[in-house]
Amino acid sequence: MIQTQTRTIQDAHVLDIIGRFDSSSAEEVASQLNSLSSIPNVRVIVNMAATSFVDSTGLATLVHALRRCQQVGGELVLCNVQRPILMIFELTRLDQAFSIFVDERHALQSLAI
Amino acid sequence: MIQTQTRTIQDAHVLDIIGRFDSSSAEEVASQLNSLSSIPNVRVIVNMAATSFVDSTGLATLVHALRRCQQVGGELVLCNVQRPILMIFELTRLDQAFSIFVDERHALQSLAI
Amino acid sequence: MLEESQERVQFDLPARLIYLPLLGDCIAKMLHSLDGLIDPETTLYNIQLATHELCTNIIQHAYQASTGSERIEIQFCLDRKARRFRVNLRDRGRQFDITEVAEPDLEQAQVHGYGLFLVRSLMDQVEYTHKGGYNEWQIVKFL
Amino acid sequence: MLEESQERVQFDLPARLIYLPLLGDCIAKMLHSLDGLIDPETTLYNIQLATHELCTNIIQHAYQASTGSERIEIQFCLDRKARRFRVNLRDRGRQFDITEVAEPDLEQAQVHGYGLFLVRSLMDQVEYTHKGGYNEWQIVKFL
Ligand SMILES: Nc1ncnc2c1ncn2[C@@H]1O[C@H](COP(=O)(O)OP(=O)(O)O)[C@@H](O)[C@H]1O
Ligand SMILES: Nc1ncnc2c1ncn2[C@@H]1O[C@H](COP(=O)(O)OP(=O)(O)O)[C@@H](O)[C@H]1O
Repeated sequence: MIQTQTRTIQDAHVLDIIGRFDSSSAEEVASQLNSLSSIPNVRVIVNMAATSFVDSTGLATLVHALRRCQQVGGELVLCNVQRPILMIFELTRLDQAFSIFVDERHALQSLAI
Repeated sequence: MIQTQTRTIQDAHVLDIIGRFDSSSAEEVASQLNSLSSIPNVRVIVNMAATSFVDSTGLATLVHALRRCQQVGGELVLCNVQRPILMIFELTRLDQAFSIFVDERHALQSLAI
Repeated sequence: MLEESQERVQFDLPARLIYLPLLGDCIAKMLHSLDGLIDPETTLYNIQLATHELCTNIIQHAYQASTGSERIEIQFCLDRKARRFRVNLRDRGRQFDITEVAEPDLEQAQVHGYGLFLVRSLMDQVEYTHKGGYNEWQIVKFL
Repeated sequence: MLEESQERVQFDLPARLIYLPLLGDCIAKMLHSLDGLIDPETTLYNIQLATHELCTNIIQHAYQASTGSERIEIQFCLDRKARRFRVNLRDRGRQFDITEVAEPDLEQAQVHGYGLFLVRSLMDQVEYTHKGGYNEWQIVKFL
Protein backbone atom coordinates (compact mmCIF):
# COMPACT_ATOMS: atom_id res chain seq x y z
CA MET A 1 0.00 0.00 0.00
CA ILE A 2 2.92 2.34 0.56
CA GLN A 3 6.39 2.72 -0.83
CA THR A 4 9.04 5.20 0.21
CA GLN A 5 12.27 6.15 -1.45
CA THR A 6 14.96 8.65 -0.56
CA ARG A 7 17.06 10.57 -3.03
CA THR A 8 19.68 13.27 -2.59
CA ILE A 9 19.56 16.45 -4.65
CA GLN A 10 22.29 18.99 -3.99
CA ASP A 11 22.33 19.27 -0.18
CA ALA A 12 18.78 18.06 0.32
CA HIS A 13 17.34 14.64 1.09
CA VAL A 14 14.14 14.01 -0.80
CA LEU A 15 11.67 11.49 0.59
CA ASP A 16 9.00 10.29 -1.83
CA ILE A 17 5.90 8.88 -0.19
CA ILE A 18 4.08 6.71 -2.71
CA GLY A 19 0.54 5.50 -1.94
CA ARG A 20 -1.42 5.68 1.29
CA PHE A 21 0.24 7.39 4.24
CA ASP A 22 -1.94 6.26 7.14
CA SER A 23 -1.94 4.32 10.42
CA SER A 24 -0.91 1.12 8.62
CA SER A 25 2.10 2.67 7.00
CA ALA A 26 3.08 5.59 9.22
CA GLU A 27 5.76 3.57 11.00
CA GLU A 28 7.65 2.93 7.80
CA VAL A 29 7.67 6.64 6.96
CA ALA A 30 8.53 7.54 10.57
CA SER A 31 11.60 5.34 10.56
CA GLN A 32 12.85 6.91 7.31
CA LEU A 33 12.27 10.38 8.74
CA ASN A 34 13.87 9.46 12.05
CA SER A 35 17.12 8.49 10.44
CA LEU A 36 17.17 11.66 8.34
CA SER A 37 16.40 13.87 11.33
CA SER A 38 19.43 12.58 13.21
CA ILE A 39 21.72 14.35 10.73
CA PRO A 40 22.74 17.82 12.01
CA ASN A 41 21.34 20.69 9.87
CA VAL A 42 19.58 18.19 7.65
CA ARG A 43 17.43 19.52 4.82
CA VAL A 44 14.47 17.29 4.04
CA ILE A 45 11.98 17.62 1.23
CA VAL A 46 8.96 15.35 1.53
CA ASN A 47 7.64 14.93 -1.99
CA MET A 48 3.96 14.01 -1.89
CA ALA A 49 3.28 13.93 -5.63
CA ALA A 50 2.35 10.26 -5.41
CA THR A 51 0.78 10.36 -1.94
CA SER A 52 -2.86 9.45 -2.47
CA PHE A 53 -4.11 9.64 1.12
CA VAL A 54 -2.93 11.07 4.46
CA ASP A 55 -4.79 10.40 7.69
CA SER A 56 -4.36 11.99 11.12
CA THR A 57 -1.58 9.54 11.96
CA GLY A 58 0.21 10.59 8.78
CA LEU A 59 -0.14 14.25 9.77
CA ALA A 60 1.17 13.50 13.28
CA THR A 61 4.16 11.68 11.80
CA LEU A 62 5.05 14.73 9.72
CA VAL A 63 4.66 17.12 12.68
CA HIS A 64 6.89 14.90 14.78
CA ALA A 65 9.57 14.82 12.06
CA LEU A 66 9.36 18.58 11.58
CA ARG A 67 10.12 19.12 15.28
CA ARG A 68 13.03 16.70 15.24
CA CYS A 69 14.55 18.37 12.19
CA GLN A 70 14.23 21.79 13.81
CA GLN A 71 15.90 20.42 16.96
CA VAL A 72 19.02 19.49 14.98
CA GLY A 73 19.08 22.89 13.27
CA GLY A 74 17.64 21.42 10.09
CA GLU A 75 14.58 22.00 7.96
CA LEU A 76 11.73 19.90 6.64
CA VAL A 77 9.49 21.11 3.84
CA LEU A 78 6.75 19.57 1.73
CA CYS A 79 6.09 19.71 -1.98
CA ASN A 80 3.61 18.52 -4.64
CA VAL A 81 0.80 18.06 -2.14
CA GLN A 82 -2.38 17.00 -3.96
CA ARG A 83 -5.32 19.33 -3.59
CA PRO A 84 -7.64 17.32 -1.31
CA ILE A 85 -4.69 16.67 1.02
CA LEU A 86 -3.63 20.30 0.93
CA MET A 87 -7.12 21.23 2.06
CA ILE A 88 -6.65 19.02 5.13
CA PHE A 89 -3.43 20.88 5.92
CA GLU A 90 -5.40 24.12 5.69
CA LEU A 91 -8.26 22.83 7.86
CA THR A 92 -5.86 21.78 10.62
CA ARG A 93 -3.79 24.96 10.04
CA LEU A 94 -0.77 22.75 9.54
CA ASP A 95 -0.18 24.71 6.34
CA GLN A 96 1.19 27.34 8.75
CA ALA A 97 3.56 24.98 10.52
CA PHE A 98 4.96 23.57 7.27
CA SER A 99 6.47 25.30 4.28
CA ILE A 100 4.64 23.75 1.34
CA PHE A 101 5.98 24.22 -2.20
CA VAL A 102 4.38 23.49 -5.54
CA ASP A 103 7.30 21.41 -6.72
CA GLU A 104 10.79 20.19 -5.89
CA ARG A 105 12.49 23.03 -7.71
CA HIS A 106 10.80 25.65 -5.55
CA ALA A 107 11.49 23.63 -2.41
CA LEU A 108 15.19 23.39 -3.32
CA GLN A 109 15.38 27.14 -4.01
CA SER A 110 14.01 27.96 -0.57
CA LEU A 111 16.39 25.55 1.18
CA ALA A 112 19.39 27.01 -0.65
CA ILE A 113 18.93 30.49 0.85
CA MET B 1 -10.87 0.40 -14.44
CA ILE B 2 -9.73 -0.14 -18.02
CA GLN B 3 -7.86 1.85 -20.60
CA THR B 4 -7.09 0.88 -24.16
CA GLN B 5 -4.72 2.41 -26.64
CA THR B 6 -3.81 1.52 -30.18
CA ARG B 7 -0.41 2.00 -31.77
CA THR B 8 0.97 1.08 -35.16
CA ILE B 9 4.33 -0.68 -35.46
CA GLN B 10 5.46 -1.52 -38.99
CA ASP B 11 2.39 -3.13 -40.54
CA ALA B 12 0.83 -4.19 -37.27
CA HIS B 13 -1.79 -2.56 -35.08
CA VAL B 14 -0.97 -2.99 -31.41
CA LEU B 15 -3.81 -2.80 -28.89
CA ASP B 16 -2.75 -2.31 -25.27
CA ILE B 17 -5.34 -3.41 -22.72
CA ILE B 18 -4.57 -1.71 -19.43
CA GLY B 19 -6.35 -2.86 -16.27
CA ARG B 20 -9.30 -5.21 -15.88
CA PHE B 21 -10.68 -6.79 -19.04
CA ASP B 22 -14.04 -8.12 -17.83
CA SER B 23 -17.80 -7.85 -18.33
CA SER B 24 -17.75 -4.16 -17.34
CA SER B 25 -15.14 -3.22 -19.87
CA ALA B 26 -15.39 -5.84 -22.63
CA GLU B 27 -17.54 -3.59 -24.80
CA GLU B 28 -14.88 -0.92 -24.98
CA VAL B 29 -12.27 -3.46 -26.07
CA ALA B 30 -14.74 -5.08 -28.46
CA SER B 31 -15.41 -1.82 -30.24
CA GLN B 32 -11.67 -1.18 -30.69
CA LEU B 33 -11.19 -4.70 -32.03
CA ASN B 34 -14.24 -4.43 -34.27
CA SER B 35 -12.89 -1.42 -36.07
CA LEU B 36 -9.48 -3.07 -36.51
CA SER B 37 -11.00 -6.30 -37.80
CA SER B 38 -12.82 -4.48 -40.57
CA ILE B 39 -9.48 -3.75 -42.28
CA PRO B 40 -8.64 -6.40 -44.92
CA ASN B 41 -5.59 -8.53 -44.01
CA VAL B 42 -5.21 -6.65 -40.75
CA ARG B 43 -2.44 -7.72 -38.37
CA VAL B 44 -3.37 -7.18 -34.75
CA ILE B 45 -1.17 -7.64 -31.69
CA VAL B 46 -3.04 -7.51 -28.39
CA ASN B 47 -0.45 -6.54 -25.79
CA MET B 48 -1.58 -7.74 -22.36
CA ALA B 49 1.47 -6.61 -20.36
CA ALA B 50 -0.73 -4.33 -18.28
CA THR B 51 -3.85 -6.50 -18.29
CA SER B 52 -4.42 -7.47 -14.67
CA PHE B 53 -7.54 -9.59 -15.00
CA VAL B 54 -9.47 -11.34 -17.80
CA ASP B 55 -12.83 -12.98 -17.18
CA SER B 56 -14.88 -15.29 -19.42
CA THR B 57 -16.42 -12.29 -21.17
CA GLY B 58 -12.91 -11.01 -21.90
CA LEU B 59 -11.95 -14.39 -23.34
CA ALA B 60 -15.09 -14.46 -25.46
CA THR B 61 -14.34 -10.98 -26.78
CA LEU B 62 -10.89 -12.10 -27.92
CA VAL B 63 -12.24 -15.28 -29.57
CA HIS B 64 -14.82 -13.21 -31.42
CA ALA B 65 -12.16 -10.76 -32.63
CA LEU B 66 -9.86 -13.61 -33.70
CA ARG B 67 -12.62 -15.04 -35.91
CA ARG B 68 -13.38 -11.67 -37.46
CA CYS B 69 -9.71 -11.06 -38.25
CA GLN B 70 -9.40 -14.48 -39.86
CA GLN B 71 -12.52 -13.76 -41.95
CA VAL B 72 -10.84 -10.71 -43.51
CA GLY B 73 -7.65 -12.68 -44.17
CA GLY B 74 -5.91 -11.07 -41.23
CA GLU B 75 -4.28 -12.27 -38.06
CA LEU B 76 -4.66 -11.57 -34.36
CA VAL B 77 -1.99 -12.60 -31.87
CA LEU B 78 -1.40 -11.98 -28.17
CA CYS B 79 1.73 -11.04 -26.28
CA ASN B 80 2.99 -10.38 -22.74
CA VAL B 81 0.22 -12.38 -21.11
CA GLN B 82 0.76 -12.51 -17.33
CA ARG B 83 1.18 -15.95 -15.88
CA PRO B 84 -2.12 -16.41 -13.99
CA ILE B 85 -3.97 -15.27 -17.11
CA LEU B 86 -1.89 -17.52 -19.33
CA MET B 87 -2.91 -20.44 -17.14
CA ILE B 88 -6.56 -19.64 -17.87
CA PHE B 89 -5.82 -19.74 -21.59
CA GLU B 90 -4.27 -23.16 -21.05
CA LEU B 91 -7.17 -24.43 -18.95
CA THR B 92 -9.70 -23.44 -21.61
CA ARG B 93 -7.28 -24.63 -24.34
CA LEU B 94 -7.54 -21.19 -25.89
CA ASP B 95 -3.74 -21.24 -25.95
CA GLN B 96 -4.23 -23.48 -28.99
CA ALA B 97 -6.57 -21.12 -30.77
CA PHE B 98 -4.33 -18.08 -30.22
CA SER B 99 -0.68 -17.54 -31.03
CA ILE B 100 0.75 -16.16 -27.81
CA PHE B 101 4.18 -14.50 -27.78
CA VAL B 102 6.42 -13.49 -24.90
CA ASP B 103 6.79 -9.94 -26.17
CA GLU B 104 5.98 -7.56 -28.97
CA ARG B 105 9.22 -8.21 -30.82
CA HIS B 106 8.48 -11.91 -31.16
CA ALA B 107 4.90 -11.18 -32.15
CA LEU B 108 6.08 -8.79 -34.86
CA GLN B 109 8.61 -11.31 -36.18
CA SER B 110 5.92 -13.94 -36.60
CA LEU B 111 3.56 -11.55 -38.36
CA ALA B 112 6.30 -10.45 -40.76
CA ILE B 113 6.76 -13.94 -42.23
CA MET C 1 -2.70 -8.92 17.87
CA LEU C 2 -4.04 -12.41 18.37
CA GLU C 3 -4.96 -14.11 15.16
CA GLU C 4 -8.16 -16.10 15.12
CA SER C 5 -7.93 -19.22 13.04
CA GLN C 6 -10.94 -18.00 11.04
CA GLU C 7 -10.96 -14.71 9.16
CA ARG C 8 -14.42 -13.80 7.94
CA VAL C 9 -15.66 -10.89 5.83
CA GLN C 10 -19.23 -10.23 4.72
CA PHE C 11 -20.68 -7.96 2.06
CA ASP C 12 -24.21 -7.05 1.15
CA LEU C 13 -24.12 -5.25 -2.19
CA PRO C 14 -26.34 -4.03 -5.01
CA ALA C 15 -26.08 -6.60 -7.84
CA ARG C 16 -23.94 -4.36 -10.04
CA LEU C 17 -20.71 -5.11 -11.87
CA ILE C 18 -18.99 -1.96 -10.57
CA TYR C 19 -18.66 -3.48 -7.10
CA LEU C 20 -16.97 -6.73 -8.13
CA PRO C 21 -13.38 -5.42 -7.98
CA LEU C 22 -13.90 -4.80 -4.24
CA LEU C 23 -14.40 -8.54 -3.80
CA GLY C 24 -11.15 -9.40 -5.54
CA ASP C 25 -9.28 -6.84 -3.43
CA CYS C 26 -10.77 -8.26 -0.26
CA ILE C 27 -9.73 -11.82 -1.16
CA ALA C 28 -6.20 -10.50 -1.77
CA LYS C 29 -6.06 -8.89 1.67
CA MET C 30 -7.31 -12.03 3.36
CA LEU C 31 -4.89 -14.39 1.62
CA HIS C 32 -2.00 -11.99 2.11
CA SER C 33 -1.87 -12.91 5.78
CA LEU C 34 -1.49 -16.63 5.12
CA ASP C 35 2.02 -18.06 4.99
CA GLY C 36 3.22 -21.07 3.10
CA LEU C 37 1.05 -20.80 0.00
CA ILE C 38 2.44 -22.56 -3.04
CA ASP C 39 2.24 -20.10 -5.92
CA PRO C 40 0.26 -17.44 -4.02
CA GLU C 41 -0.24 -15.28 -7.11
CA THR C 42 -2.05 -17.98 -9.08
CA THR C 43 -4.04 -19.23 -6.10
CA LEU C 44 -5.27 -15.71 -5.42
CA TYR C 45 -6.06 -15.10 -9.07
CA ASN C 46 -8.04 -18.30 -9.37
CA ILE C 47 -10.22 -17.62 -6.33
CA GLN C 48 -10.77 -14.05 -7.53
CA LEU C 49 -11.77 -15.25 -10.99
CA ALA C 50 -14.13 -17.99 -9.75
CA THR C 51 -15.86 -15.54 -7.40
CA HIS C 52 -16.12 -12.97 -10.16
CA GLU C 53 -17.64 -15.47 -12.61
CA LEU C 54 -20.34 -16.55 -10.15
CA CYS C 55 -21.19 -12.93 -9.36
CA THR C 56 -21.42 -11.88 -13.02
CA ASN C 57 -23.69 -14.89 -13.63
CA ILE C 58 -25.92 -13.78 -10.76
CA ILE C 59 -26.05 -10.23 -12.09
CA GLN C 60 -26.54 -11.18 -15.74
CA HIS C 61 -28.48 -14.47 -15.60
CA ALA C 62 -30.17 -14.88 -12.20
CA TYR C 63 -31.31 -11.24 -12.13
CA GLN C 64 -32.53 -10.84 -15.67
CA ALA C 65 -35.25 -8.24 -15.40
CA SER C 66 -33.61 -5.59 -13.32
CA THR C 67 -35.62 -3.45 -10.93
CA GLY C 68 -32.47 -1.77 -9.62
CA SER C 69 -32.86 -3.18 -6.12
CA GLU C 70 -31.33 -6.67 -6.60
CA ARG C 71 -28.70 -7.63 -4.09
CA ILE C 72 -25.91 -10.15 -3.59
CA GLU C 73 -24.75 -11.28 -0.17
CA ILE C 74 -21.19 -12.48 -0.06
CA GLN C 75 -19.24 -14.15 2.69
CA PHE C 76 -15.55 -14.97 2.54
CA CYS C 77 -14.08 -17.24 5.15
CA LEU C 78 -10.41 -18.09 5.42
CA ASP C 79 -9.75 -20.96 7.81
CA ARG C 80 -6.03 -20.80 8.56
CA LYS C 81 -5.94 -24.09 10.44
CA ALA C 82 -7.92 -26.08 7.91
CA ARG C 83 -6.13 -24.12 5.14
CA ARG C 84 -9.39 -23.53 3.34
CA PHE C 85 -10.89 -20.51 1.61
CA ARG C 86 -14.66 -20.56 1.32
CA VAL C 87 -16.94 -18.23 -0.63
CA ASN C 88 -20.69 -18.16 0.01
CA LEU C 89 -23.01 -16.21 -2.27
CA ARG C 90 -26.72 -15.60 -1.88
CA ASP C 91 -29.19 -13.99 -4.25
CA ARG C 92 -32.93 -13.88 -4.83
CA GLY C 93 -32.82 -14.19 -8.60
CA ARG C 94 -34.34 -16.92 -10.70
CA GLN C 95 -33.48 -20.48 -9.84
CA PHE C 96 -30.46 -21.92 -11.56
CA ASP C 97 -31.09 -24.89 -13.82
CA ILE C 98 -28.06 -27.09 -14.19
CA THR C 99 -29.55 -28.79 -17.25
CA GLU C 100 -29.31 -25.50 -19.13
CA VAL C 101 -25.58 -25.60 -18.96
CA ALA C 102 -23.60 -27.46 -21.59
CA GLU C 103 -19.89 -27.96 -20.97
CA PRO C 104 -17.92 -25.86 -23.43
CA ASP C 105 -16.39 -27.81 -26.31
CA LEU C 106 -12.71 -27.27 -25.57
CA GLU C 107 -11.72 -28.55 -29.03
CA GLN C 108 -13.12 -25.39 -30.50
CA ALA C 109 -12.81 -21.82 -29.26
CA GLN C 110 -16.15 -20.63 -27.85
CA VAL C 111 -17.70 -17.19 -27.54
CA HIS C 112 -19.48 -18.13 -24.32
CA GLY C 113 -19.94 -20.87 -21.78
CA TYR C 114 -16.53 -20.70 -20.08
CA GLY C 115 -17.89 -19.14 -16.87
CA LEU C 116 -19.09 -22.17 -14.90
CA PHE C 117 -16.40 -24.33 -16.46
CA LEU C 118 -13.79 -22.01 -14.95
CA VAL C 119 -15.49 -22.03 -11.55
CA ARG C 120 -15.54 -25.84 -11.49
CA SER C 121 -11.98 -26.15 -12.75
CA LEU C 122 -10.43 -23.57 -10.45
CA MET C 123 -12.13 -24.49 -7.17
CA ASP C 124 -12.07 -27.74 -5.21
CA GLN C 125 -15.77 -27.75 -4.31
CA VAL C 126 -18.76 -26.11 -5.99
CA GLU C 127 -22.24 -26.41 -4.51
CA TYR C 128 -25.51 -24.80 -5.47
CA THR C 129 -28.79 -24.98 -3.58
CA HIS C 130 -32.08 -23.15 -3.83
CA LYS C 131 -34.04 -22.69 -0.64
CA GLY C 132 -36.50 -20.24 0.83
CA GLY C 133 -36.41 -18.12 -2.32
CA TYR C 134 -32.63 -17.81 -2.15
CA ASN C 135 -30.01 -19.18 -4.51
CA GLU C 136 -26.99 -20.19 -2.48
CA TRP C 137 -23.59 -20.91 -3.94
CA GLN C 138 -20.67 -22.27 -1.96
CA ILE C 139 -17.24 -22.68 -3.49
CA VAL C 140 -14.18 -23.90 -1.62
CA LYS C 141 -10.47 -23.89 -2.32
CA PHE C 142 -7.95 -25.84 -0.25
CA LEU C 143 -4.72 -23.96 0.20
CA MET D 1 -30.94 -0.69 -15.59
CA LEU D 2 -33.32 1.10 -13.31
CA GLU D 3 -31.61 3.18 -10.68
CA GLU D 4 -33.05 3.11 -7.21
CA SER D 5 -32.85 6.41 -5.46
CA GLN D 6 -30.98 4.71 -2.60
CA GLU D 7 -27.73 2.85 -3.11
CA ARG D 8 -26.76 0.84 -0.04
CA VAL D 9 -23.68 -1.27 0.70
CA GLN D 10 -22.96 -3.17 3.90
CA PHE D 11 -19.74 -4.67 5.26
CA ASP D 12 -19.05 -6.83 8.28
CA LEU D 13 -15.28 -6.93 8.80
CA PRO D 14 -12.60 -7.96 11.27
CA ALA D 15 -11.47 -4.78 13.06
CA ARG D 16 -8.15 -4.59 11.23
CA LEU D 17 -6.50 -1.69 9.45
CA ILE D 18 -5.73 -3.73 6.33
CA TYR D 19 -9.40 -3.69 5.31
CA LEU D 20 -9.92 0.07 5.48
CA PRO D 21 -8.84 0.82 1.90
CA LEU D 22 -11.79 -1.32 0.70
CA LEU D 23 -14.14 1.17 2.34
CA GLY D 24 -12.59 4.13 0.57
CA ASP D 25 -12.81 2.29 -2.76
CA CYS D 26 -16.45 1.47 -2.14
CA ILE D 27 -17.33 5.09 -1.37
CA ALA D 28 -15.61 6.08 -4.62
CA LYS D 29 -17.69 3.61 -6.63
CA MET D 30 -20.90 4.79 -5.03
CA LEU D 31 -20.26 8.50 -5.55
CA HIS D 32 -19.02 7.91 -9.08
CA SER D 33 -22.58 7.31 -10.23
CA LEU D 34 -23.85 10.65 -8.91
CA ASP D 35 -23.94 13.57 -11.29
CA GLY D 36 -23.68 17.22 -10.49
CA LEU D 37 -21.25 17.09 -7.58
CA ILE D 38 -19.36 20.30 -6.97
CA ASP D 39 -15.68 19.38 -6.65
CA PRO D 40 -16.26 15.60 -6.66
CA GLU D 41 -12.60 14.82 -5.90
CA THR D 42 -12.58 16.73 -2.61
CA THR D 43 -16.05 15.58 -1.57
CA LEU D 44 -15.04 11.97 -2.11
CA TYR D 45 -11.73 12.44 -0.30
CA ASN D 46 -13.39 14.04 2.71
CA ILE D 47 -15.97 11.27 3.15
CA GLN D 48 -13.22 8.68 2.74
CA LEU D 49 -11.04 10.39 5.33
CA ALA D 50 -13.82 10.85 7.90
CA THR D 51 -14.85 7.20 7.57
CA HIS D 52 -11.23 6.10 7.85
CA GLU D 53 -10.66 8.19 10.99
CA LEU D 54 -13.71 6.74 12.76
CA CYS D 55 -12.66 3.21 11.84
CA THR D 56 -9.05 3.63 13.02
CA ASN D 57 -10.40 5.04 16.29
CA ILE D 58 -12.61 1.98 16.70
CA ILE D 59 -9.70 -0.35 15.99
CA GLN D 60 -7.17 1.50 18.12
CA HIS D 61 -9.24 3.03 20.94
CA ALA D 62 -12.58 1.21 21.25
CA TYR D 63 -10.97 -2.21 20.84
CA GLN D 64 -7.94 -1.84 23.04
CA ALA D 65 -7.25 -5.34 24.27
CA SER D 66 -7.43 -7.33 21.11
CA THR D 67 -8.69 -10.90 21.11
CA GLY D 68 -8.47 -11.08 17.33
CA SER D 69 -12.22 -11.51 16.90
CA GLU D 70 -13.35 -7.85 17.09
CA ARG D 71 -15.57 -6.69 14.28
CA ILE D 72 -16.84 -3.53 12.65
CA GLU D 73 -20.15 -3.31 10.80
CA ILE D 74 -20.31 -0.63 8.19
CA GLN D 75 -23.19 0.64 6.13
CA PHE D 76 -22.93 3.20 3.36
CA CYS D 77 -26.08 4.72 1.99
CA LEU D 78 -26.19 7.15 -0.90
CA ASP D 79 -29.55 8.82 -1.30
CA ARG D 80 -29.55 10.28 -4.79
CA LYS D 81 -32.81 12.17 -4.35
CA ALA D 82 -31.97 13.67 -0.97
CA ARG D 83 -28.36 14.10 -2.20
CA ARG D 84 -27.04 12.67 1.03
CA PHE D 85 -24.26 10.20 1.81
CA ARG D 86 -24.61 8.44 5.16
CA VAL D 87 -22.12 6.21 6.95
CA ASN D 88 -23.18 4.00 9.86
CA LEU D 89 -20.61 2.17 11.95
CA ARG D 90 -21.20 -0.34 14.73
CA ASP D 91 -18.74 -1.96 17.11
CA ARG D 92 -18.77 -3.73 20.46
CA GLY D 93 -15.70 -2.01 21.90
CA ARG D 94 -15.52 0.12 25.01
CA GLN D 95 -17.93 3.00 25.28
CA PHE D 96 -16.75 6.30 23.91
CA ASP D 97 -16.42 9.13 26.40
CA ILE D 98 -16.76 12.53 24.79
CA THR D 99 -15.25 14.23 27.84
CA GLU D 100 -11.94 12.51 27.10
CA VAL D 101 -11.60 14.40 23.89
CA ALA D 102 -10.00 17.82 23.91
CA GLU D 103 -10.20 19.85 20.71
CA PRO D 104 -6.76 20.14 19.16
CA ASP D 105 -5.06 23.51 19.67
CA LEU D 106 -4.88 24.70 16.08
CA GLU D 107 -2.45 27.47 17.01
CA GLN D 108 0.20 24.86 17.56
CA ALA D 109 0.99 21.78 15.49
CA GLN D 110 -0.09 18.64 17.34
CA VAL D 111 1.15 15.07 17.25
CA HIS D 112 -2.32 13.68 17.91
CA GLY D 113 -5.93 14.62 18.39
CA TYR D 114 -6.80 15.58 14.80
CA GLY D 115 -8.94 12.49 14.18
CA LEU D 116 -12.31 13.50 15.59
CA PHE D 117 -11.68 17.12 14.71
CA LEU D 118 -11.41 16.09 11.05
CA VAL D 119 -14.56 13.97 11.23
CA ARG D 120 -16.54 16.89 12.69
CA SER D 121 -15.09 19.40 10.25
CA LEU D 122 -15.50 17.32 7.11
CA MET D 123 -19.01 15.94 7.66
CA ASP D 124 -22.32 17.77 8.09
CA GLN D 125 -23.64 15.56 10.90
CA VAL D 126 -21.84 13.40 13.45
CA GLU D 127 -23.77 11.31 15.97
CA TYR D 128 -22.62 8.77 18.51
CA THR D 129 -24.82 6.53 20.64
CA HIS D 130 -24.16 3.54 22.84
CA LYS D 131 -26.95 0.99 23.11
CA GLY D 132 -27.31 -2.70 23.74
CA GLY D 133 -23.57 -3.12 24.06
CA TYR D 134 -22.97 -1.51 20.69
CA ASN D 135 -21.28 1.76 19.86
CA GLU D 136 -23.05 3.33 16.91
CA TRP D 137 -21.67 6.16 14.84
CA GLN D 138 -23.59 7.95 12.13
CA ILE D 139 -21.99 10.57 9.94
CA VAL D 140 -23.73 12.37 7.11
CA LYS D 141 -22.59 14.53 4.22
CA PHE D 142 -24.94 16.54 2.03
CA LEU D 143 -23.89 16.54 -1.59
N1 LIG E 1 -26.63 -17.81 -11.50
C1 LIG E 1 -27.28 -18.23 -12.60
N2 LIG E 1 -28.62 -18.18 -12.64
C2 LIG E 1 -29.28 -18.58 -13.73
N3 LIG E 1 -28.70 -19.09 -14.84
C3 LIG E 1 -27.37 -19.17 -14.85
C4 LIG E 1 -26.59 -18.75 -13.74
N4 LIG E 1 -25.29 -18.96 -14.04
C5 LIG E 1 -25.27 -19.48 -15.28
N5 LIG E 1 -26.50 -19.62 -15.78
C6 LIG E 1 -26.85 -20.20 -17.09
O1 LIG E 1 -25.81 -21.05 -17.49
C7 LIG E 1 -25.26 -20.64 -18.74
C8 LIG E 1 -23.74 -20.87 -18.77
O2 LIG E 1 -23.10 -19.97 -17.90
P1 LIG E 1 -21.55 -19.72 -18.02
O3 LIG E 1 -20.87 -21.03 -18.04
O4 LIG E 1 -21.15 -18.77 -16.95
O5 LIG E 1 -21.34 -19.07 -19.45
P2 LIG E 1 -21.93 -17.71 -20.05
O6 LIG E 1 -22.28 -16.82 -18.91
O7 LIG E 1 -20.80 -17.22 -20.89
O8 LIG E 1 -23.13 -18.12 -20.87
C9 LIG E 1 -25.66 -19.20 -18.89
O9 LIG E 1 -25.78 -18.83 -20.24
C10 LIG E 1 -27.00 -19.16 -18.17
O10 LIG E 1 -28.04 -19.56 -19.03
N1 LIG F 1 -14.11 5.02 19.08
C1 LIG F 1 -13.49 5.42 20.22
N2 LIG F 1 -13.64 4.72 21.37
C2 LIG F 1 -13.02 5.10 22.49
N3 LIG F 1 -12.24 6.19 22.57
C3 LIG F 1 -12.06 6.95 21.50
C4 LIG F 1 -12.69 6.62 20.27
N4 LIG F 1 -12.33 7.53 19.36
C5 LIG F 1 -11.55 8.41 19.98
N5 LIG F 1 -11.37 8.07 21.27
C6 LIG F 1 -10.60 8.84 22.28
O1 LIG F 1 -10.56 10.19 21.84
C7 LIG F 1 -9.21 10.63 21.70
C8 LIG F 1 -9.06 11.56 20.53
O2 LIG F 1 -9.26 10.86 19.31
P1 LIG F 1 -8.80 11.50 17.95
O3 LIG F 1 -9.34 12.86 17.84
O4 LIG F 1 -9.17 10.57 16.86
O5 LIG F 1 -7.22 11.63 18.04
P2 LIG F 1 -6.11 10.50 18.25
O6 LIG F 1 -6.70 9.20 17.78
O7 LIG F 1 -4.99 10.99 17.41
O8 LIG F 1 -5.81 10.51 19.73
C9 LIG F 1 -8.39 9.35 21.57
O9 LIG F 1 -7.09 9.51 22.00
C10 LIG F 1 -9.19 8.38 22.39
O10 LIG F 1 -8.82 8.49 23.77
